[in-house]
Amino acid sequence: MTAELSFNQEIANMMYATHGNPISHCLQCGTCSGTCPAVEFMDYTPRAIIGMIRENFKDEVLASNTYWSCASCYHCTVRCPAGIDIADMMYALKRYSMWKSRFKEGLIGPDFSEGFVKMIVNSGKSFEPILATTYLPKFSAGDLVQEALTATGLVLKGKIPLLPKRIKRLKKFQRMVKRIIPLGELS
Amino acid sequence: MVQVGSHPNITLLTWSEVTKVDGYVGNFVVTINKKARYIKTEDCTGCGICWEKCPWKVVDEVFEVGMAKRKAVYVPFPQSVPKYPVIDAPNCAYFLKGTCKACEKFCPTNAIDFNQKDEAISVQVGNIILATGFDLFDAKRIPQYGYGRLENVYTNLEFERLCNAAGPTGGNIVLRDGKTVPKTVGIVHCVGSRDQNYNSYCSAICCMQSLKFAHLVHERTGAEVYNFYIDMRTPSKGYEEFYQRLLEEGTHFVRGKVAEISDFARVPEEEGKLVIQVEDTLIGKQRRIPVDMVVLSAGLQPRHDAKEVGKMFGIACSSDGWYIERHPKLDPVATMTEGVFIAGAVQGPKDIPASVAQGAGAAARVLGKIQQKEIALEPVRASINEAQCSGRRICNGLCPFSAILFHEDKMVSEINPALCQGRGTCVAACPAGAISGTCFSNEQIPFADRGIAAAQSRCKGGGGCVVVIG
Amino acid sequence: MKQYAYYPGCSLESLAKPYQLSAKEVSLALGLDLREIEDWNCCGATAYFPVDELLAYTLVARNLAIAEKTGLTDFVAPCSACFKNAYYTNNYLKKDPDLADHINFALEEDSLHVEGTLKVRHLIEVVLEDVGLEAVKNKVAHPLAGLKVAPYYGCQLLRPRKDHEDVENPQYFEELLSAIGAEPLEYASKTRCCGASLIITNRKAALEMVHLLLKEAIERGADVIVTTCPMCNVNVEVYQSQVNREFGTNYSIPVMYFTQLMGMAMGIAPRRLGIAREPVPKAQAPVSA
Amino acid sequence: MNVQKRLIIIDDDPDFVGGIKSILERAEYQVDTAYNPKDGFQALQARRYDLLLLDIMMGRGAEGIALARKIRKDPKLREMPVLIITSVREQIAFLFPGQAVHPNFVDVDELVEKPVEPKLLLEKVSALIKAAEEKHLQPQ
Repeated sequence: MTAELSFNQEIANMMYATHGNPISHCLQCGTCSGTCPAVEFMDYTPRAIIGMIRENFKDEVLASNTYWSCASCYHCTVRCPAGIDIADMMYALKRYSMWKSRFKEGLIGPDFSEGFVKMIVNSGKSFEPILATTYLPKFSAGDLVQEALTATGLVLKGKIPLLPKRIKRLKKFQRMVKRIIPLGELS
Repeated sequence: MVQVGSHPNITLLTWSEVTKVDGYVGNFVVTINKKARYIKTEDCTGCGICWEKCPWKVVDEVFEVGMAKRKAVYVPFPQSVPKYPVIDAPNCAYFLKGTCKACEKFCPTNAIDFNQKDEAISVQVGNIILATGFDLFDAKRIPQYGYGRLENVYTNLEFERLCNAAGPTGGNIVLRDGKTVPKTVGIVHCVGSRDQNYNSYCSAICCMQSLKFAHLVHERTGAEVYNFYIDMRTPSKGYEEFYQRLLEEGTHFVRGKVAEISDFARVPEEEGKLVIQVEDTLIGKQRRIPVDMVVLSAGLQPRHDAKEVGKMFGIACSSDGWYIERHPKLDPVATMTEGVFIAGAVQGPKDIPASVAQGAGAAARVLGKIQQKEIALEPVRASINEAQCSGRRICNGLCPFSAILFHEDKMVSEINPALCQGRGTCVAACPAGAISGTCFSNEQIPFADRGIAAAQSRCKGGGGCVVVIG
Repeated sequence: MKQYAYYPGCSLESLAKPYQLSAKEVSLALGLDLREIEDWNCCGATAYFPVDELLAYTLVARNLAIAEKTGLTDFVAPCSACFKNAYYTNNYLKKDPDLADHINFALEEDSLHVEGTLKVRHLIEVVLEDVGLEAVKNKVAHPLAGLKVAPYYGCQLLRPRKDHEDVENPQYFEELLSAIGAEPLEYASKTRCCGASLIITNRKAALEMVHLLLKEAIERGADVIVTTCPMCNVNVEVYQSQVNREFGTNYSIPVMYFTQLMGMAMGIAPRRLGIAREPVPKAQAPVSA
Repeated sequence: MNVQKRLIIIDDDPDFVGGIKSILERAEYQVDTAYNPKDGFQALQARRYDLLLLDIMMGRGAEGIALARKIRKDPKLREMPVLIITSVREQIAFLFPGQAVHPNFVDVDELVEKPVEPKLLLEKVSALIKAAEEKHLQPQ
């Protein structure tokens, strides 16, 4: 019986704290996908993803770029007639795929999230310019030039300071993080 | 309706409101406020000269949904029964400024009476049927559909007037400018229905209504019609066949709940159009469909005052606000209050045939009761032992059917068995233990428990059983 | 002067410096005392939740705890993403004692404790609710008459709250703009996402989203797009040239923070509002402050 | 004859749960399962278990730790031995690369990392149950 735990239930278990298992209430009406501003860049629409989760198409869901293309704008969430927090479900899928290292090849999203978290754990603050340049290798040549031009322009305009900031009580902050994620020796 | 108006055994009170209901089945006393009509109905012939001559025009927000005007003296719609008009005092020149009286001057039978006052009457009746209908969902509550903001977005009621030969456009389906015939029309189903953000139930009539609209648009304008639906629900006789006909007529059926309607064009084809953004769930793609006109099939909802009215008649509303029937399957016409029946959309969303059927059912139930001359009540009733009653009146306010009355002289409460429905709240609440329920006395309950246990031990869980105790 | 625990967020220290400057100037002029909380950290934005939501809440909770320590009652964020994270974490902490307990265990490392008692608010809400439109009107020295403004709410200022007034067609930004004499335009895209969180991870999608926002604002005749969030502002402003390259357009429209526009109307010198540091010049703005 | 020992696994990974459940059942243990911390805690309150096998990364994040802390504070559950079986290091390895799961994040009895050898698993389980029983007997 245990091995038959459906993908639907697995995702519900990721969302148990805030939402229980709302995916089951989906009417497949497509309000989410009709609303989504990023839908044309997704392999499957959000509605289709919900349908696929319910019908246990785990491999196909995980291999799609849909959940990593979600912009977290929550427009689907507020409109959903079945009360499903679809944006939150996308986060659950992202976590699932990160923890299991199962996501579509060539996506920037997982690396970006990794880098973002690492940066915060290391400094307590986020700093966009560093992030952007970190992912430059993943951009195509054209994008790269454009991004570099924009960044240089911003530095020249005085918008970006050249050095990132750090919080003062960084050591304590990091020990705080380690109480949540039990990795690394406690210093 | 005309027959009803002229039947000798039917007294029709329009422009009237029930303010109080006392008594019980066979013996209700209903107090009614007959609002001043300013027309002597005994003299009025309904000739219509008054509203022809009245110089004051008022936007008709009710029957014409704001799309046309009526006079300050008017009948709500041409076929209304009875035929007498009413003067709309807040909009009448005489009541506002003290002059005019055009209607009075022209009335051939001197039926106008500006001095009429509201009149409270009370009637004694044996049974009551409530058929107060529904309210339309306010489409403005869904701002992303643009109703009230985007000109050519219509509600179903507005479109209904647009199609009507006696309506503001004489039955021509045109845009708000009054002349342009739309080339494409989008009809949006489930507006405010099947949606936890608004009403979570299905409004039952919108699918067929939307199909009818699509058919009328085809027939009168030849326009392309897009119907946007979640599920197509055509469960009654002949309805599926109508759906088939629409499919043959070439209506586009897009399966998907409309996300938003916008007047902003992204591409040249969208210029000057309303753009319906939706996922076509059968294709799995977001589509933007430019149309000239949008019709929103707004759902049904309980009357805004259903709760207060229900309270007056001793009946309860479900969580959605519809009146609760005695039993959803076995007794969908009666209510928990003996002698009060419901018919039509007060009970829940339903279409015309179903409302007519229920109305006939309710009438038959009342006739049956009249015929019987006496009524059989459910045996489960509460009664008060006068000797034990301490007269503290704790039970008095608890009864939802107002079945408990108090004798000031004897300082004891008494239960009217005709009103009591055996709910037992009072039995549990009485600190003196003076109230007992028939069949539920302390002595009887252990036996009943044993009976249930025995029944359970034999039960194979097949369902469909009814266990009757007592 | 009412004091507020002010949480600027990372962007206001780098890309959105003009927001920081103008927010401080305008608040001061309106009688709002924004006290920046000490040693705050990043709130996790949108990129943290995919890794560990619990950790994301902890990050936000640290800021809330620092703010609670000041004894002030209101936590104010000018960034919509920070606001949304703080608002929800605060609610979760109140609703879920186990979560609060676990997070407080972690916060002990920094001698902090969080209760979830603060009122979390966005800066524009504070301006509207605590100052009020009348008081704003009274402060206006140079009404921005004739300035056509596209009011851009963005996403996380409004959503996913459902209990809030009108999430689909809010009007308060328009009312604020009218109060400073500007002319708010009907802007259908006003609550559409700008795609800021995708600009690095899914550039094409984000540029398309920016493209549509710009297209509507310009076609409706806007002189300027006004924002309430550093992410939106930077995204819509900075990527205009890339949108032009991608879509063959020729868009050039200034993008300003609502605080900058208010500051101009109130007669504060542009330099002090961080104006003229933007990549897209404000030359079109017909204001002679 | 020994009374059969009853264990509970709280882990969100159905494949892993399925695997160790069958190993444990073959070793004559009675095994219950829960796939999220909430259901898990409810199960723990509903009946007595001789051992808990607990995962770390569940739901919103490292919720196993929150649960372990909650159990250690509960006077009724405090005595129950807990075996943490986790792949947290792999799941978010990038955060502190190369570093171990730090052992004293919460007072638990034992921690092993996935994938776990069946033999080792059974050894740890029986040792923990035995130790708990001895500890329980000592004060009397």
